[in-house]
Amino acid sequence: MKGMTIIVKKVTQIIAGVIFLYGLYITIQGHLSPGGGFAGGTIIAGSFILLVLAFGNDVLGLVKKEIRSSFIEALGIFLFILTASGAIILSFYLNYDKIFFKNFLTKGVPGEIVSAGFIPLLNIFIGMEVAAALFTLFLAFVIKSEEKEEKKK
Amino acid sequence: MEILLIVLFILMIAGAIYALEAKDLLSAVVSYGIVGFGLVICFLLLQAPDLAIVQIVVETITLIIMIAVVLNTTREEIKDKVPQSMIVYAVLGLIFMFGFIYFFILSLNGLSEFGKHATRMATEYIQGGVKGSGSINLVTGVVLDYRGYDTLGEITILFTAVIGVLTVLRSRGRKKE
Amino acid sequence: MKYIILFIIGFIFFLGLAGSFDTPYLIAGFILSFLTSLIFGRYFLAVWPKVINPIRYFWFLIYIPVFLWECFKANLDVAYRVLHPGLPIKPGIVKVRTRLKTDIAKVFLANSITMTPGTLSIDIIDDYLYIHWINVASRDPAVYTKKIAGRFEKLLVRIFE
Amino acid sequence: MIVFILCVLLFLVGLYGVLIKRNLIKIIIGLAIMEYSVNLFLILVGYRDKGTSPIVTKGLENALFVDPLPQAMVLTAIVIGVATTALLLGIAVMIYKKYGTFNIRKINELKG
Repeated sequence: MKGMTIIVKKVTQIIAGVIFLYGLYITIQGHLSPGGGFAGGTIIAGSFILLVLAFGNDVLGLVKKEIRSSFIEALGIFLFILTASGAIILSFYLNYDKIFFKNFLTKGVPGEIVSAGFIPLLNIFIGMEVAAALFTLFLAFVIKSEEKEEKKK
Repeated sequence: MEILLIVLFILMIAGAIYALEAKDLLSAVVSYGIVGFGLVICFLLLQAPDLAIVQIVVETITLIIMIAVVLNTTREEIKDKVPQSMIVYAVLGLIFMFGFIYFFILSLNGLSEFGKHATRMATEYIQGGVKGSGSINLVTGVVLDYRGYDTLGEITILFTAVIGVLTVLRSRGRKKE
Repeated sequence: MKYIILFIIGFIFFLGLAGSFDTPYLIAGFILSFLTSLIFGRYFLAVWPKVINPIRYFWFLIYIPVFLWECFKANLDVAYRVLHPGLPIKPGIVKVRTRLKTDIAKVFLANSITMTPGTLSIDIIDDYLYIHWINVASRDPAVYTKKIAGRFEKLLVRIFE
Repeated sequence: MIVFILCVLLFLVGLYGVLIKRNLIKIIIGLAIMEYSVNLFLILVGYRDKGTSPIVTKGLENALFVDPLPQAMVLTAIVIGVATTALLLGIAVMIYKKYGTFNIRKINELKG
């Protein structure tokens, strides 16, 4: 995949990192302001897609990226289930009820960034999952068209 | 407010009709974007900022993927003659559509009017939401606390769909035939 | 060096978004900016010695009103052309040679040209900018280069080089 | 009321695309439009006049909020929608690779 013109490349260099950071901010702020794992995850995927579209890459580099991102996707969903069943796991050591999706952390004061028990954690894991899933979808289509072009040569 | 929504809806319907009738597939895909981005503005007007953030990025990604597909396959719309049997399908479709509208208008009586939502279920979530989940964004509270099972199922579907796309599109393993 | 600049920019950006200097925000901002610079640092622009020079910022402050004035003039011109019943336009693509050497300066020039109504930069290849112009006033390279790019170039040289 | 009817008209436009069109890409576009209109309908039902978005910040504890439940449902539905649309597109690409056309009637004739 060829990259785009130098104008796009330079602007992407400046702005991609900031978009990524904005996605992270939306993700961790999900219980206080509009946003959350789904919104932040899509924005993070958008920053990576911007990088790939602007700079381009050869097929091997893209395949490596795809493997890594589908690994992160699997990790995100695994951590989500692990956190959701946290109360069951901890009940062997501590005095918790054995309930799936029990919020086992303290709730804190509503409105602070460290509050709402495990909701910020779940937001982060959903963000990982959604970002990696959308980026993998995009890469699957790009790699497909790359291979077609290679065959033509 | 309601007038603004009506104007936006008419614009979206026009975009949808053009997307279905365009001769060039690329312009069809691009005008499909009208519907998605109009939806973003509707969400903002209807006080759903969470959805607007998600929808605007998702719409962009969908458009990128669709344009990649169209550019790599073909842009030409099918031009062959409409066969006789198609007319039967069209008539059946029209009958189905009228039936659909008829039942919808019947069921409108059961709905409360626009803007006067009977908040039987919502009251519970709005009043007990902050205390119950600890999150002041009630949408996040509902998604991750009250309805955590739904979210788990949803990300499972996402995971499965990605695996499906990879399985369908991957030809790396097949190359050595 | 690139990593550190991106880290500082990210940290300031995060605190600006959060609008608060409480300890949890500082810790979260530190971790997240670190993560960002770890992943995106190698793509960031390498302009380290130029960033800390205050004279460049001074010239940049002068550049803003100049740019706005040019933008205003071009706006009136395009509005005249659109409203005139005869529609006196003569669109075409011209190839402009620029004196600027660094990439970032060229990109800034191209973006400034795009943001003024009536002209639109399409591509940069080596030292040449390809620009779509709503009214090609002359075919002489010296004249149109001065007319399109000359007004911004003098200041951009001082800012970026 | 007219808002609901327009929303259903949008759904019917999508349905028309799915029923009548013979191009696979157009059918996928029609499905996506139907999905959007259903999302929009759920949000329309949950709206209340002069309501604010359901975020209970300080000083707004007793304000009139819109219903958070449909928003939570639609939030997940949007992300599922993009995944299923991508899956359909992937299958369409493979069909094009095999048969060389998007025309579903022609694919029907060629099969076997």
